[in-house]
Amino acid sequence: MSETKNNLVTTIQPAPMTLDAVRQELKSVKGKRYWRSVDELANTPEFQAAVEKEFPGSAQEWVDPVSRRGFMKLMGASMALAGLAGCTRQPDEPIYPYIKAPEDLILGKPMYFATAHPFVTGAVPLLVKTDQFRPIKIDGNPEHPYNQGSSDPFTQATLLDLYDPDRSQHVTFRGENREWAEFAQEFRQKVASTKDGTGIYFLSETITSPTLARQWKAVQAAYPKATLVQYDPAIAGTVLEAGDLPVYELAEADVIVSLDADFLSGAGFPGFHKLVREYADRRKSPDKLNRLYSIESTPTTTGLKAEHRLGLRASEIPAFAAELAKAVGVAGIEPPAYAWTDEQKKFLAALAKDLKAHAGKSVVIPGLYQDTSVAGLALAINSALGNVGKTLMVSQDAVNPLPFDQFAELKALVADMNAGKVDWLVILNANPIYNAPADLEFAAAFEKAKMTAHLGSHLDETGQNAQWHIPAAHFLESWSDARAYDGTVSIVQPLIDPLYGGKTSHHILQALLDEPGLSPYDAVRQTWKATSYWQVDVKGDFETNWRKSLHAGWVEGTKFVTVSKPPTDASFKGKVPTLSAKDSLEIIFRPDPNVYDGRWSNVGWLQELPKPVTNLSWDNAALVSGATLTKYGLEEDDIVELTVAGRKVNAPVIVAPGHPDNSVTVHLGYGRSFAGRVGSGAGFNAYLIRTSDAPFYATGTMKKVEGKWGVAVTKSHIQDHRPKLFGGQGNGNNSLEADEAISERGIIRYATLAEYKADPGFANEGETHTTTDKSNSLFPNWEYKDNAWGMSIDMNSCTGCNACIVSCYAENNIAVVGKQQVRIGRNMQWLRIDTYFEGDLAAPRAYFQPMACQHCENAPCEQVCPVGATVHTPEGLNAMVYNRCVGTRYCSNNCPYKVRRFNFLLYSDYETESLKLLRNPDVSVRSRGVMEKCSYCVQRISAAKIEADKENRAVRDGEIVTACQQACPASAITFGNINDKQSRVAKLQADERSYQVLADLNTRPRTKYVAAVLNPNSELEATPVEHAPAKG
Amino acid sequence: MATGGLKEDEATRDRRIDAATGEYRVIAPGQTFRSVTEKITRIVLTPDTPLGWFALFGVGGALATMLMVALTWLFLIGTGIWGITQPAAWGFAIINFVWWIGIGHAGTLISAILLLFKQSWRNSINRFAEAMTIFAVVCAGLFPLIHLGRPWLGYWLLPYPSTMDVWPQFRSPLMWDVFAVSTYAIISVVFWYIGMVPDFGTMRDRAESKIAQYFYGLCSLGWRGSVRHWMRYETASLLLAGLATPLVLSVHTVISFDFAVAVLPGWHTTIFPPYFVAGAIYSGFAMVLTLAIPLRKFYHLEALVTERHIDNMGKVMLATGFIVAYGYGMEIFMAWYSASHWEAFMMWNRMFGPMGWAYLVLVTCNLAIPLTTLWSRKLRTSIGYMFFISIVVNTGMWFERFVIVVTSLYRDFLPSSWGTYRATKWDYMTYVGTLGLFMFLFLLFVRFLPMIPMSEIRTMLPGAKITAKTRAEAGD
Amino acid sequence: MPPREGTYGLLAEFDTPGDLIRAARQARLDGWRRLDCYTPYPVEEAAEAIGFHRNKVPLVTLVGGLIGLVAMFALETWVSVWAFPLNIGGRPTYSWPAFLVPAYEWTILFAGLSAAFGMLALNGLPALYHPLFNAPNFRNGATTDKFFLCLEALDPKFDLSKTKAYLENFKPVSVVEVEY
Amino acid sequence: MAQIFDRSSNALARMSLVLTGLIAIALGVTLDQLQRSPWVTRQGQRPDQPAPFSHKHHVQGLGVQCQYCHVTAEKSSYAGIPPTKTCMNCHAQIWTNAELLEPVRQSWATGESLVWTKVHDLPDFVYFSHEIHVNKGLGCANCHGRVDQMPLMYAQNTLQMEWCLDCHRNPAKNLRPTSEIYNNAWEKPAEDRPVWCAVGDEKTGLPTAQSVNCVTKDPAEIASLELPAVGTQDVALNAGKDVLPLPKYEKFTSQDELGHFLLDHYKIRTPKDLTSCEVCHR
Repeated sequence: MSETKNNLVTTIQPAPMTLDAVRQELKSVKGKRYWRSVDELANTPEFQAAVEKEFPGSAQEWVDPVSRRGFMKLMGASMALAGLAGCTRQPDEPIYPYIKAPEDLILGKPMYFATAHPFVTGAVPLLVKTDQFRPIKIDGNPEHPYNQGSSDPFTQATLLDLYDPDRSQHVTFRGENREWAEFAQEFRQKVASTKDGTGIYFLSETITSPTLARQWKAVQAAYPKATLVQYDPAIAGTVLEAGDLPVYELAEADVIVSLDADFLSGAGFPGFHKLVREYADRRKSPDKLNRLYSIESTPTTTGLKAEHRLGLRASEIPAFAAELAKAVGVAGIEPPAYAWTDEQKKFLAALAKDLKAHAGKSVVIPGLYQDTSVAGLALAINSALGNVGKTLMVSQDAVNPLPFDQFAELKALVADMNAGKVDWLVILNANPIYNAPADLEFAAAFEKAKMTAHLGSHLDETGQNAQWHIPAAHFLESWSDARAYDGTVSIVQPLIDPLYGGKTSHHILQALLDEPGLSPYDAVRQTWKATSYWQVDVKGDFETNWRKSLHAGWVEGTKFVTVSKPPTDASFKGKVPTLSAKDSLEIIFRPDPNVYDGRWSNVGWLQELPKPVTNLSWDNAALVSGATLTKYGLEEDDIVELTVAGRKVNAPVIVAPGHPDNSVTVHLGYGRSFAGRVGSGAGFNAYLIRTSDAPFYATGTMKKVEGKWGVAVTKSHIQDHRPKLFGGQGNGNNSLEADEAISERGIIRYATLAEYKADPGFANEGETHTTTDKSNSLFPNWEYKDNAWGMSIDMNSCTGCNACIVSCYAENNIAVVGKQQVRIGRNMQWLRIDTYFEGDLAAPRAYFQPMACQHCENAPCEQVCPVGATVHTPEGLNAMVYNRCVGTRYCSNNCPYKVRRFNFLLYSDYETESLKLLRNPDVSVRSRGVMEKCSYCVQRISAAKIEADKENRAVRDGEIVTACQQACPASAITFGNINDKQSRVAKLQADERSYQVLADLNTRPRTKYVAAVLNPNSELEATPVEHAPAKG
Repeated sequence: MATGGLKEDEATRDRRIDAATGEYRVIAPGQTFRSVTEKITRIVLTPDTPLGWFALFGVGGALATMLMVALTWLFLIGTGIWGITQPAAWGFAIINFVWWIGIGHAGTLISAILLLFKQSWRNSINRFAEAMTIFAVVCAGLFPLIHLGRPWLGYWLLPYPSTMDVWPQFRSPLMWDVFAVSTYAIISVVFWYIGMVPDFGTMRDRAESKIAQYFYGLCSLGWRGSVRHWMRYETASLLLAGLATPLVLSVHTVISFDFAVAVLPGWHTTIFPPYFVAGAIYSGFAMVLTLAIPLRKFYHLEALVTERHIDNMGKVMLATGFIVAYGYGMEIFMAWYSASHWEAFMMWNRMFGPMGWAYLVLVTCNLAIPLTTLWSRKLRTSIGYMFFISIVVNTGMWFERFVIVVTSLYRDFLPSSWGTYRATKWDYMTYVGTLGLFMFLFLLFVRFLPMIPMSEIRTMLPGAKITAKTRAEAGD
Repeated sequence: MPPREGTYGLLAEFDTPGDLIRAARQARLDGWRRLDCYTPYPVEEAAEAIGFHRNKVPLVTLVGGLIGLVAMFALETWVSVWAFPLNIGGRPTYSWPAFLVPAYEWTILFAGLSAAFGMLALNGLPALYHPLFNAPNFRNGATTDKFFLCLEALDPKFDLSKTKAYLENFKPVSVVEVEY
Repeated sequence: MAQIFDRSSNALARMSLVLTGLIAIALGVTLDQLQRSPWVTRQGQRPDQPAPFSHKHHVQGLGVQCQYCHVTAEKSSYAGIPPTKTCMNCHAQIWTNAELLEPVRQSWATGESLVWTKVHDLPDFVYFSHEIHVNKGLGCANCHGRVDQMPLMYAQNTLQMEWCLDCHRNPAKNLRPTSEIYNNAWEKPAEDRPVWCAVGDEKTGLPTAQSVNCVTKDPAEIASLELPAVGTQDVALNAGKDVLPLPKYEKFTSQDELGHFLLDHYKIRTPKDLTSCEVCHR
């Protein structure tokens, strides 16, 4: 049963090797062992290098997570064929009992621990599920005031990051294995010898840990001349680096205006979890709808959810904000003169009017990646409208305990390196050689540092060049502390021993202090023992509080103090930047919605996850509007050369519906060369053209170069060229899918508030809004007496943030298949977010529809399975029995919702040791040739039923929570027993807005969708004016 | 040789046309029991095999080997080596399966249905038509097994008392396939073999070499031509024919259920059974021609397989071709008449969607070319043209299955899950491989078994006529 | 059992079916019962001539067919209703329309097999060895282009010399004695 | 033109036809038996174990309770294999230098697990839960057999799906009072071996064990013994009834009656629920 720790570690021989060497390696070993060794070798960078050398280009084959396991498939198949020999006789299985069983461990029962995911935009409090002390599922801490149990794609995926087999595993000095002690020793002596710390530099990721900040202050006290630089490419230059952010209270806001603020699509925006929750709460019932305006420079789910969306080029937004400020009567604003189009003027006027009408009940949210003036303007507008203290609070403290001007500091550091002043450069979990602004030429300067050390989870671009490398511990392996967006402090406690003996920044800084050996655990306790410290007031006995904090997951009374009174004068001090020429090409830099700044490049779940809006996976791309595509004579998937200030990079180009013209969005975090087997070589490196003076948008040029890139886009948006006769628009402006889904097939059903008031039953009326009629069947309806599981999904709340999908990955052991497989449509996600772009693709509104198995009562898939591998349970689940499946794929063909996923090849990785620790023990790992699909998390249902049966009671409503439901920050998903009329799901399904997709097929889905109700501003309701036609 | 049939001089033409009917004679005049027997047995019993046979046999063998390679890789790596994906989870495998099964049908039709209708002209072609059926079924039968994700568990489709206590699920059309196809295979083989028993007797008695005598002796089961045996034999053949007829109709009907029973627009139609059966016979006769024309030339069997046969098969194709055309027409009509958006969109997508070209090919090959030209007797009896047509129709019918399987799948109900389908080299290798396997088996057949039923030919010879005198005596 | 010794019968060879039929009919009229004709293809008239009219093959076939039908339908029903009843997409456990198809196929399968093997059994095949094959001219003709009448020694009227003479009346190509 | 085949060939030919048929049948039967044979199921086999642990000695001989080693049987899907510590609890005192126990002391010293070989090994796609079975009245012996009589551990049953289903289709034939779960020697009630059960507290939310209490001695006698022996037996009984009202005990003399009684009161799900695929496969 229990794996012993030491046999997890697959060691990497550092010596360079040739294929001959490999052959030698393999000559000795035979049989299963042979394949295993091949796989181990194939993972080693040396081997990949060797392959690259001897067969250039074919290395990708080895790196590709799927084809790399070609050998494994051979093995798997041949063993399977052995099964042909008639009997399926199992080999002997060993049992490894404990020597001493841990006190509180009940094998087979999960345990939950509270901790937090320290993230630059604010920590995410967590409750982590462990099996035999292996973290196997991460979810938000349900009791925590900030996120109330919700999470996000990043947080969910940090689990796979922990078990990433490519994490660095040894302290090395110039490639030789060393011990941590040696480093600590040498480092401490060196620093001590400098007396005042001259020439000692630290380059760290943004410090969020109060303890770390305290330790740094101590170091500074000891060595005044030592320098700390913080750099986070996604934070540097934003208002966040200073850390003082307003706290928005969307619960109170009837009108929300986003000035390029993408606060609905991911944890990249500070306070995401809170903001989405409060936004979504107001969307749940039509009588308290809020209204969202979005002015944005690149299409995001926030904009596409908005009632009214205005696409502007990034440089226009400050000016527009200024116009808005002026229009709502902020004093002392002189907006730069600009030729706004009629549409834009109309929008501005209506918006201003609406804002004034909702003074005190509205809020304007500035974008993180906009010119700082926008933040100023937004604050000015908010205070002018008297929103401060009502819909937003101004906090005195910062999430970031050590505010910095990161670019300036980084520049200074580079200058010092070039000047040869740097004796020791210690890099703490940062990767500047990869992601420092191109204009700083960091790599070159790095060479000039006399001694360099790198603390990092991977031997990444920086680690490759640093002399010392220390493997960093994952936050699930280490003690620390962090503050959530609202300031609440969470103690980060380890859930597993460091897999590879990783260290943390705490260790490094502590090594310079009086008690160098002091463990982070003690360091953190010291911080919070000192009750005076950080104005935190911990009453009573420390130990009790400490244990309480660990158990609850946060420290009482550490919430930020927020001031509700408006700033004395609301006028705007800053200066609005001048706009770039209308026809110039703007290039917008944004952290990637999936891999952020590149730190999660090697997390397969995130790489394969289709990005919101574009549904692009495994790559980043140059996103443009259809018109721009036409203007530059391009086609999708063409390769373009982007140039900014003489720096060039090649990128694939794809259309993002609703993207402003003459503007390109590129996402950071791709084009890694040393990310690992998954991330290396995916996408292109946008940092190569990103400079410190224009970090978020710059003007540049774009030109076509030869060849196609081969992007993997999981959903098409074909332009609808059908003539009227066939129900099309004729002009190719719309998306064929959306025209079909919305107007013809009733898959998406919605109404405006007015329409809803006029006709509350709209969702189930009309020709295309078909409903199920239980009486229209030839054979008797099946009775479901006891439990009848069902799901309800609120289309008005879902913001398409993808958290549910990643959560599903973790809960259900879903395999990652690799880019080539995704390209031909074989991705395995059980749950997908269908995105339909309504109206003109140049200015669409989008509908996000989470689509998983509908658990139809008249399931078409079941009837056609020749072996009964998919059947209905007495509780109405559409059960998929993997071990009975022979793989005819007929069920998939006959599934109208196309939610079934087939293991065309051996996708599951049975070999990599660290991934074995990741698996959820309650879900079978599916092998080759087997169909799979959403099971409504049947393993959770069974667990709950067993608990209930033991106590002779019925399963309580809310006792079963599906993985997607648990992760959803908008709580758009509800699961439960629809036979229990009191259950939340039953009530929702009874709602007249609830409808079934494709009801006319009489499949009787158990999943129902609550139709969206929009709250548009009557003055803007007319559809947007025609845009330059997109290319067909 | 496009007009080879026409170039011959009138004299010989006239002799082959029966003055009475104005039709081509079924058998060229001047044949006796012995001459026929000699002609047919010689092909098999000759010690020296023609080089051409070896050449073709080599080709067939090579392709069959390629098939083995493709299958080995398939079993090792998985169905993922094919182009199938989501949403088009069925591809070449199923297309080929339906195509091959369809081809088989002509054989049974000729041997069974035409026998019931006392179409004596069938006698000279039914033996190799049946052989074709069997080998086609062999190729077809391959696909349902190999297209499984876990082929080594294929036996789970058979009802047997397993330790899991679970049984097949009989509501699934795939289960129906299992029984339909296996029955079809078995009955065809039995029918074929029974038909050969008397001829094996002849072979036994004509063979010189001891091995040949033993071999054919065993196969003949000691047939000695007793009239009592003949009478039971006749009854059995008629019964088998009577059974094979509903069987052949049911088999392709069941195959069509694979689609018709599903919910997909483009599959879910009641027209499928008749139009699949017709299509099957259509392509089947095409295949018979593809085989008969080279055969009669190669083995100089013009006397036994005459223009009359070619002509009649042309007529059958014309008829079935029109049933198929009706099927297409009805699909389009229904797309409009049903007022179902699903149907309408499917039809639009089928014709004008990204894969419209496939629909074009099938209309051209199945309707445009054959149905316009097969009216002309001149063309029907032109050997070259009929060979060309046979190829065209086989192609067309393959594309019909492609259109049905793929274009219905790749864009169905939820637009969000639309995808596409592109076959891989492994798909093509497998398909071409089965062609090779078919060729391989068929060549073995013509070399070692009597490819024309002698006993049945004999009944059509003048020598078999009972004199009026005898009848008169029979009277009293 | 020890192999039979002596004469199996007398075999008259004819060139045309007509002659054979005439001879056969006459022989039957003259009271011969143990006689048989051998032809290279089915000659109904000859069968009638020796008074062979009906045979049991159809009956066998019918029985076989019925067995197949019942067996399969029963199996399906038992499996889906009693052995392991499951809710398959909300369909009734007893989905008889679906069950008809395999039952139908098995009807044909069993009927066909019984027809074929029934026929062989009734014909007493396989009989690789048969006395007739001893006749020098039999195998050369019987399966090619000659027509034979055989009067068997088991017939009470049989007498080697008399019968030989009797057969000569029909002007056969030849009359030979067939040993066991 | 002589005979090709010898006289005997007819007999041979027919014989061989018959034989083919027989062989086909025989083959089928063999395969059917093979898949159920111990060679496949490992039923009754005693794999080599690091130490020749005898359940017989410990359970029957020393009266060690099942739960002493298999701690989590009631709380978890996994019954639990005892850690080396459990062995050492006693064997630190007794048999301290027995040859047989060397591996155990080794493990204790080195901290390396004792590597046992699984005897009851279900496929990885089967999710079996000890807790629900143990809590719902299925004894250890129902599946594991008379472990108390096994010197070396072996699988009493095939553990094949048909075996599981056999009980899931009719649990009544195997149910026993929860008080008897760990009693390996428990035997089904019979005329000479009756069982008395009384319905306990049945309001929901309480563990199954409390819903029924069963005894193997006649409760009436128990009660009567507690009374002073005055008058005749029945008087005593009547008196007893007045003095302390007994809970209403029902008498069971057959497993079938008892089984169905427990089925109702333990609220065991219907065979339809219990034979549904998702119960064991996820």
